[in-house]
Amino acid sequence: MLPEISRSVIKNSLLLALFAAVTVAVVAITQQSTESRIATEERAAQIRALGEILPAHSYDNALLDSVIYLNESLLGHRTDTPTYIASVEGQPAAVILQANAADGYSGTISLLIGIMADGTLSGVRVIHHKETPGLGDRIELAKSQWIKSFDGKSLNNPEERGWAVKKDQGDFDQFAGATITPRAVVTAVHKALQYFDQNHAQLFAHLKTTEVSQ
Amino acid sequence: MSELLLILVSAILVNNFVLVQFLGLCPFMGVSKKVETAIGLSLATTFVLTLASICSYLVQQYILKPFDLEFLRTISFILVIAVVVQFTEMVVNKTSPMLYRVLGIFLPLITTNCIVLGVALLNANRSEYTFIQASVNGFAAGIGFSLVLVLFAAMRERIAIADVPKPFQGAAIGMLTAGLMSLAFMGFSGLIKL
Amino acid sequence: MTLPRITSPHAKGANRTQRVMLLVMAAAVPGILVLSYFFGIGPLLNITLACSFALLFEAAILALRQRPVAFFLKDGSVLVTGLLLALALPPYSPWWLIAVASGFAVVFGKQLFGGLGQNPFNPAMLGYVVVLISFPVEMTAWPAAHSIDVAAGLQYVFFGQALPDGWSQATVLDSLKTNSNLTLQELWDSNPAFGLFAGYSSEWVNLSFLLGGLFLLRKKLFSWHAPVGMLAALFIMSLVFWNGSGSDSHGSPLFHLLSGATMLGAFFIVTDPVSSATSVQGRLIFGVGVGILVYIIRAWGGYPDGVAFAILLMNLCAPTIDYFTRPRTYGHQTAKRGFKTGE
Amino acid sequence: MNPSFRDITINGLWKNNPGLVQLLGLCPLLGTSNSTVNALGLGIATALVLICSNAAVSLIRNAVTNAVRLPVFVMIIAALTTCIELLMQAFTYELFQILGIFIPLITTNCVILGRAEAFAAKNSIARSSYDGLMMGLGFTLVLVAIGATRELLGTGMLFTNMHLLFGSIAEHWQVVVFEDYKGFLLAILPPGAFLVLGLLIALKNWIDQYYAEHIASTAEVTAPAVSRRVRVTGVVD
Amino acid sequence: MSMVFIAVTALVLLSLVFGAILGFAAVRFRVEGNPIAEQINALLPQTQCGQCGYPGCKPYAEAIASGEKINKCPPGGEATIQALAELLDVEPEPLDAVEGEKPQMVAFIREAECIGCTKCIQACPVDAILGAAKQMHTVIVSECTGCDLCVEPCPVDCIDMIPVAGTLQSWKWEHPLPPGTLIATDREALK
Amino acid sequence: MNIWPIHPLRGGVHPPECKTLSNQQPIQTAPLAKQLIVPLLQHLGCSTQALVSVGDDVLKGQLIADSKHFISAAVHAPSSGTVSFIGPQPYPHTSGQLLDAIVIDTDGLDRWCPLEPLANFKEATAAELLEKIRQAGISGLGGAGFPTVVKLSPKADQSIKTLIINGTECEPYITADDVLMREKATQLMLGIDILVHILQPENVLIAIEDNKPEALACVRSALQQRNYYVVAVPTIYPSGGERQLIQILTGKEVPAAQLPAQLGILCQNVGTVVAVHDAIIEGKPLISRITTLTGQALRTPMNVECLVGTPVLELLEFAGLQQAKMSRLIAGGPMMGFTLNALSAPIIKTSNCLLAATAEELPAPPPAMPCIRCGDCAEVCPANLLPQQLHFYALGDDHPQLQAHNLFDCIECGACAYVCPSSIPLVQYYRAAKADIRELEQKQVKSEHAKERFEFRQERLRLEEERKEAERQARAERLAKTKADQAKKAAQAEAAGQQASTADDDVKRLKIAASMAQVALRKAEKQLETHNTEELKSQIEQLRITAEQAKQALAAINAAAPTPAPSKPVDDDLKRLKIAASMAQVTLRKAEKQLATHNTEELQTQVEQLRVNAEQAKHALDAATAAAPTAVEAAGVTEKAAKPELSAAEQALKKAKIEVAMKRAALRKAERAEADAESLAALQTELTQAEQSLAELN
Ligand SMILES: Cc1cc2nc3c(=O)[nH]c(=O)nc-3n(C[C@H](O)[C@H](O)[C@H](O)COP(=O)(O)O)c2cc1C
Ligand SMILES: Cc1cc2nc3c(=O)[nH]c(=O)nc-3n(C[C@H](O)[C@H](O)[C@H](O)COP(=O)(O)O)c2cc1C
Ligand SMILES: Cc1cc2nc3c(=O)[nH]c(=O)nc-3n(C[C@H](O)[C@H](O)[C@H](O)COP(=O)(O)O)c2cc1C
Ligand SMILES: Cc1cc2nc3c(=O)[nH]c(=O)nc-3n(C[C@H](O)[C@H](O)[C@H](O)CO)c2cc1C
Ligand code: SF4
Ligand code: SF4
Ligand code: SF4
Ligand code: SF4
Ligand code: FES
Repeated sequence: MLPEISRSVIKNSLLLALFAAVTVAVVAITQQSTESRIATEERAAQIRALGEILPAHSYDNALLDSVIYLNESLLGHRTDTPTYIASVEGQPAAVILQANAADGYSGTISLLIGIMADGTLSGVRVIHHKETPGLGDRIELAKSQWIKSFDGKSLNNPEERGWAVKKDQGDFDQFAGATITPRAVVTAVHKALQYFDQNHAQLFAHLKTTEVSQ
Repeated sequence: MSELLLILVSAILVNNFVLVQFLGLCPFMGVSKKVETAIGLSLATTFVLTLASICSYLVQQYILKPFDLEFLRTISFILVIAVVVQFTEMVVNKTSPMLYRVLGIFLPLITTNCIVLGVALLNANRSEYTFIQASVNGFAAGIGFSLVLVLFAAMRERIAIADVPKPFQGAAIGMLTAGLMSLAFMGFSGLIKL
Repeated sequence: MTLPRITSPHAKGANRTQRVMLLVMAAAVPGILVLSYFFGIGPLLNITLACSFALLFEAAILALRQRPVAFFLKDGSVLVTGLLLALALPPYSPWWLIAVASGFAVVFGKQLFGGLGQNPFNPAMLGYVVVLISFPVEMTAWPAAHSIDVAAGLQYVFFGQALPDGWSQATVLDSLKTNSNLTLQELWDSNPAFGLFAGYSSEWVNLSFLLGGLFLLRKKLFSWHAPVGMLAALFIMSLVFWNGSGSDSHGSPLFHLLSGATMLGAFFIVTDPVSSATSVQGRLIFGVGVGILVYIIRAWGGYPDGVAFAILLMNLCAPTIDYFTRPRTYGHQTAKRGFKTGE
Repeated sequence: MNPSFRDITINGLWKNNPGLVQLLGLCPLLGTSNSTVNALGLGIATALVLICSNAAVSLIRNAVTNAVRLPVFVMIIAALTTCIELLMQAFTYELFQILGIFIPLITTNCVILGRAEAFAAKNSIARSSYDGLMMGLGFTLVLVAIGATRELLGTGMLFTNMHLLFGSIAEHWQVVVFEDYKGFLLAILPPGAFLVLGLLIALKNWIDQYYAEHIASTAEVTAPAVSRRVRVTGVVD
Repeated sequence: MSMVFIAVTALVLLSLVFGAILGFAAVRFRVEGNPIAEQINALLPQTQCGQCGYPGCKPYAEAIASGEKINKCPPGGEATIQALAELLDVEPEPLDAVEGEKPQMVAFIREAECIGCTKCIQACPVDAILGAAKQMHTVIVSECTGCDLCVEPCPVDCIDMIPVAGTLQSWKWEHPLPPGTLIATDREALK
Repeated sequence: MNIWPIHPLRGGVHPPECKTLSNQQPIQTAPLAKQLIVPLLQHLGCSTQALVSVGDDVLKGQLIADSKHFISAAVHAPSSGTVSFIGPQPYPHTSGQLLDAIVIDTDGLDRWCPLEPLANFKEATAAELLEKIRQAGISGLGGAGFPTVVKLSPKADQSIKTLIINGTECEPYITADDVLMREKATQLMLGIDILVHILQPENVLIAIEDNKPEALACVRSALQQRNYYVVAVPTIYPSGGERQLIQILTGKEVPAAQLPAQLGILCQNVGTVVAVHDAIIEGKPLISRITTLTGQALRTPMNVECLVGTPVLELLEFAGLQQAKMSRLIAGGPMMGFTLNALSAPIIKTSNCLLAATAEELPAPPPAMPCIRCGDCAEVCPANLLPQQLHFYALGDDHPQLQAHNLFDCIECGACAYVCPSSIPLVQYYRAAKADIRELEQKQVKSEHAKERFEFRQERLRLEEERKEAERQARAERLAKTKADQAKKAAQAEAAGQQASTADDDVKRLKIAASMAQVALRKAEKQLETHNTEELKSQIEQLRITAEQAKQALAAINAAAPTPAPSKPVDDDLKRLKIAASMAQVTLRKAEKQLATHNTEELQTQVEQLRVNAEQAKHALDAATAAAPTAVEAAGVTEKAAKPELSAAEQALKKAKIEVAMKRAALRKAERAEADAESLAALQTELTQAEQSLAELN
């Protein structure tokens, strides 16, 4: 009995190992040969995403490398969250913040907010949400143009009072049948602007340090 | 503790792996004609799921991550799963021929039950999961799978003796029923706000 | 002479399925009247449209299935389905919405499973849920009580013209769900529509359905187990999780009993014999399950009211419940329970 | 014993279609069929893996022992899947992002292992690859049919975002079928996937049934089959 | 290249371990025989008539266990197919037989014509025929399975297969029509 | 008067009673029918055999059919006359099938056979009384018609503590027991006294529904000093069902698949008790009963005392049948009765009612609608079943589920179908499903049996083949030997003799081998008991197999040896001719058949030839028969005489064979189940014994 076991053990393990070696080698080689292209694709995709809210011509630095990590309760952060700093010829040009609105209808709404150095919004996009399809999901650009209504707005345009949905006597439209979601988004963007207003010096200070280090 | 509870509720009800995340559907449709067999498969799957979650977590943490081999995730996880399943199969075959008769053809299918690999991969994607959390997630996925499978099987037994129109008999009405189950499970959406 | 061969019993009681269905519809009359008092002809419009569409779909499918059409239409069950669906939809629902809802109810909810008596899910609730998740905009447009402009309503129903401002209003359950900063007192003060405990119109509508339900109970159309189970469970859940009247309140027990579709659900829908559990004990469990799920969905879930989902979810459990609630047969020490069929 | 190529074709595309008849590979079938482009992307990826894995399994079919058969097969499949995954990542990055976990899950697509066990392990390479092709095609067709139906019902449009797969030439392939469509959300939500597949299966059954009846009524009465009686009890002298 | 090397080494080690485990299990937990065939055999009617194309029920059972269709046993009929489908968890199929399902039969030897050749005795798989050479033979009715294997070998064609007669005790109520299926008179009555 | 506490019945319904139709007038006597049809089976149990033959004259009360079987009831002539026919006759059964009966043409004289009344039954022993009840052919008059003596015979481990006299008569329409209690209360009391004397119960309960005040009053007044309880039970159907009545009266439930005797309870119908009285006190067998004739298709509904065997039509006409109005004829009540479609069927011992209903009274059932699971049926089911589930599973032929839902506890009372709003013929579903399940079970048993026989045969054939092979070799050797010996021994007769003895030797040798193997096996087994090792086990296995083989070889050789047939003075020539003739006939027929398909010249001539051959053979045969008619006759007679003997021997042989096979199977099973050595040994010895007896028979 025993010799049979050991024969079986040896035979099977060798067989399995042989196939493992071959298959893994194939995969590893494929990985090696696609690695660099994947990396470029990944970056390109990220740049495309950022480019939607911050046109590529409005900065000249390597945006993806110019990143700092924030953990700000005002922005609804719970972990270190990347913030991209854009510059033109070393001068502050814009920041791209990520903000989380925890008071969506059915969960947190994550936003990417682009703010020019002068405090105007270059664009806002939703990157993740769980709102009701057909109601709250019109904050997506794919479903409605509503999210573009932030373009060009700033902390004082409209007034403090206007940073709310129309139902709350603000300037921003709500959707038919859904107020919670736009209310949450508007508030989150407003808070982001406030944060930028208070902290832009620190944000761009980072630019200086990287410059210096370079 | 509450973290684990959330994982449980999420995996079983809100984001049920079968009805909402579309994992493990083949056995869900294939082994739900009789409750007794469904229970057998549930037990086996839950067992394999938990074990596979644990093993793949270990592989991920102690082999793939340290050596930067994360592209080998799929291949190594599936290897782990296949071995766990095959081993279970042999043991069941020897120790309980009755159970083997019930599960025989489906034990190998657990290997290709997406839910097992799916949970392992999702666990790996959630890099913040601890060992306990990963195992609980695997276990909860198994419970969620078992729950809907058993409910579905009992329901299909009832439908089997109903006067269903001819073209719909069998798989088609099963699929529609699963759709309506999934519809009912949408009632749980929003229960967990993360 | 040839005499027929017929099995015993040769005598036959007087009860008939048609009568059962007619009684259910009759019992809904007080509720319909109260709804019409608040929302004008909206509910009636809903009922007419839903019943017609339901009849139409039923007849079409029966004909396709080559079943006797008139025979089955006469049983009246499809009218009950249409009626209950209509009562669940917001008054003045667009005609196409009603068509989709009743189509789903009758075709997917009932006929594809073999027709009367064989559907595992409650058809009316199925139709309701399908349109609820497909057309949330229309489904959240509940008109405000008494402020009905009938002409505008008709235009909206049939021609899809936009609703005038102030026409629709969040229901009380909605408001409670979306409320984030007012205490209950403030919430109630802020709006006359909130009524005494559960919404001005809601309270009366629920009480009128309760009345109809008690009538059915008296007529022995169903046993008390399912409705009482559901109401008791809802009451207990809302009492246990009653977290005061702050801005994060889940609402008082009385609020839950008299708002939303509670009474309609408890007496007209949970009692649907077809899709519920079989034994008396099973029906009690079924009702309790619905009550608990209604509260969970109302308090913590994404939907303001959970009656429809709770019922579908318990429909899902009904066959399993049946396995565990077989009664003890005469002459047996214990009941045979559980999934095992063999000895 | 060897099935003809014609049989393989008919089996893969219709008679034994993995999606409609074998009911295998349901997870991607339902999970990624909410739009045509997703469906097509995953379908192609799956078909590729299927062809290669069938060929590979057929190649090594005589070299493995029973004990490690399953692990070896899945390892081959997993390796192929990973290669496809890496390639997709390199060339159709965004689609890869959308399809997410379903790409690595091709590994556990029951169709693939099912074909490996049921066909490739018993047949020649040519037949196995062809079977892979046909099964893959059948699977992709069903996937695309569901995807298109759901997209159409859910949004009133077809072929949205095809550029994710075909690059910029496909930017304008989008077709708006219903103007001013409300959008039947159920179709693109999870329940819709089950319902559409259920209806598709019923449709296939109905067609089969119709043809069976049709053929039965036209076909001539065939000669009665010869009894295949066998002598049961041995010794008769 | 080192990456490839590491990858291969890691997985090879892993598979060596797993292969060893499986190899061990393959021997340690080996099972002999095929229990499923026994269970299938228990469901077959044991008529041993060979109409399934196999020499007896047991061989057919073994064939089913290794993938043969379950619808080839005419004596078993729909009931057996149903039971097999249940056991194997497959869809039941309609009976595949030339004549379809037959009523229960029993062999009857017209004794006056029997020449006592014993050919039928040799053919009967269950020893249901009594008799010795050159003497009249009779069928033990309670043992006869109705397989009709004895009919063909009889040189003087003196064996008839007759349907088993129904008795008052074996009479049964037919199943009622399923609800909702109307018979002609019902349609009349409804008008 | 004592009050007996009662308990509620679970479920039940209360259909319109319609009893006043027939209970308004006293019991009438039905006119004597010209022909009485007396079925041989009127009870539950084994059929009887006729003791008279056609043409016999019988007297009223004369025993005309009986059975040796315990569970059976004798049949007596209901009136005097002549037996005119014995064979299939109409029978009161739904199927309308015929059943063997004795037809008596009455002579109108009603002459009794001598009776043996026993006025003072108290002096008789229980056994004597039971014997008299048995001879009187009494079977239950209240329901299933179970032979009363069986119910009354005490079982070793049970004693009857409570005797229930069932006078509930819960079915609508029926009033037979009602009027019986009113008019024969004294006889009823005496009958009860007899039962009490036999059974010595602690309590006697006479249960009567409270809708029969007159019957209650009569019974109460007939009670006198007796300490029996007369219990008025609430009117609800089916309170009269044995199990339900027991629940009402005692609060206990009869365990499923067991008899009330398990609880020390015995239940008898009032009519049965009166029949007992008549049998003991007056010596009269059970030849008549009280039957209710009712329904609106009768002009004068009534109760009649009628003779068993009276055709239904005559009774109905006595009650003024309006055939045109009758839409349904029911034997029994509207809840449990069954429809009759032949008016020529006779009244039997269990016929308590004939209900000739009009279409208005009992309208045709409306077409069934689907079940809506309303649960009304479950509410009224006295057995606490789930009728709707049973119905669904019956629809789907799901036998395991039906059994899990206790289908066989359904008493077919029909309460569920009565209340069902969808008018589903629930009871028919249950009956059909029950019959299916029983049939399948029987099939299963049969196939199990067939399998054993088949396997046994296969084994036998295999051994035979082996033996033949061995013999062939031996013969070859022997041939060589004889050739060598030929020089020395010349006589051929000697060689033949030797051969004969070798056959005998063969058997002997095998016998020895078998017993040797057996001994070795037993030894080894004993050893195994003390030293249980792997090695020994396998050794024993080996031994067992050899023993088995030896035994089987022996059995086979024995079976193969021709059974000694009684030598017959058959004209050999004749027989041969007969065979030749039939062979020729057969070849001819076959050739003709062939001709029909392939019509060629050649074949035709061939057939012609064959035909001539056959003709010739036939002629020869004819001639031979003509020449020796007496021989043939003699042969025929002897054959006839020989046959039963032969078959008896064969039967015994067959039995023995089966026994051996069964024992072998049991042993194999036990071995497989790894039973302990002891029981294995026991089985083994049993097997050997069986085999020995088989060998002896051979
Ligand atoms: C099924 C359902 C889903 C909903 N989903 C959302 C949502 O995604 N976003 C949202 O703001 N409100 C959602 N609501 C909330 C209601 O539409 C709510 O009435 C509205 O947000 C606030 O009411 P108002 O617009 O009348 O102020 C949902 C309600 C229902 C019934
Ligand atoms: C199949 C069967 C077997 C029975 N065997 C016995 C028995 O052995 N001893 C006995 O005292 N009664 C026996 N009975 C009689 C029952 O106890 C009962 O009294 C009888 O069935 C009459 O019941 P009913 O008319 O309700 O149907 C038997 C009845 C049936 C149906
Ligand atoms: C549903 C049902 C109703 C019955 N009703 C009566 C009844 O009313 N009176 C009666 O004597 N027996 C009735 N029986 C028969 C009894 O169960 C029982 O068999 C009988 O009383 C036994 O007595 P026997 O052996 O003397 O006939 C009924 C049986 C059933 C199943
Ligand atoms: C008490 C009672 C309640 C019912 N409730 C419903 C219901 O909620 N929804 C519905 O579609 N049909 C209802 N019906 C009607 C009927 O049962 C239903 O159409 C079947 O589910 C269709 O098979 C009800 C019937 C009764 C008797
Ligand atoms: S056809 Fe059926 S009964 Fe006949 S040998 Fe085959 S399996 Fe046995
Ligand atoms: S007697 Fe004839 S029909 Fe009956 S079992 Fe034997 S061979 Fe078969
Ligand atoms: S009474 Fe009839 S309809 Fe009601 S549950 Fe019973 S069987 Fe079904
Ligand atoms: S017939 Fe059977 S199921 Fe129906 S009520 Fe009577 S006992 Fe219950
Ligand atoms: S594809 Fe089969 S289980 Fe997922």
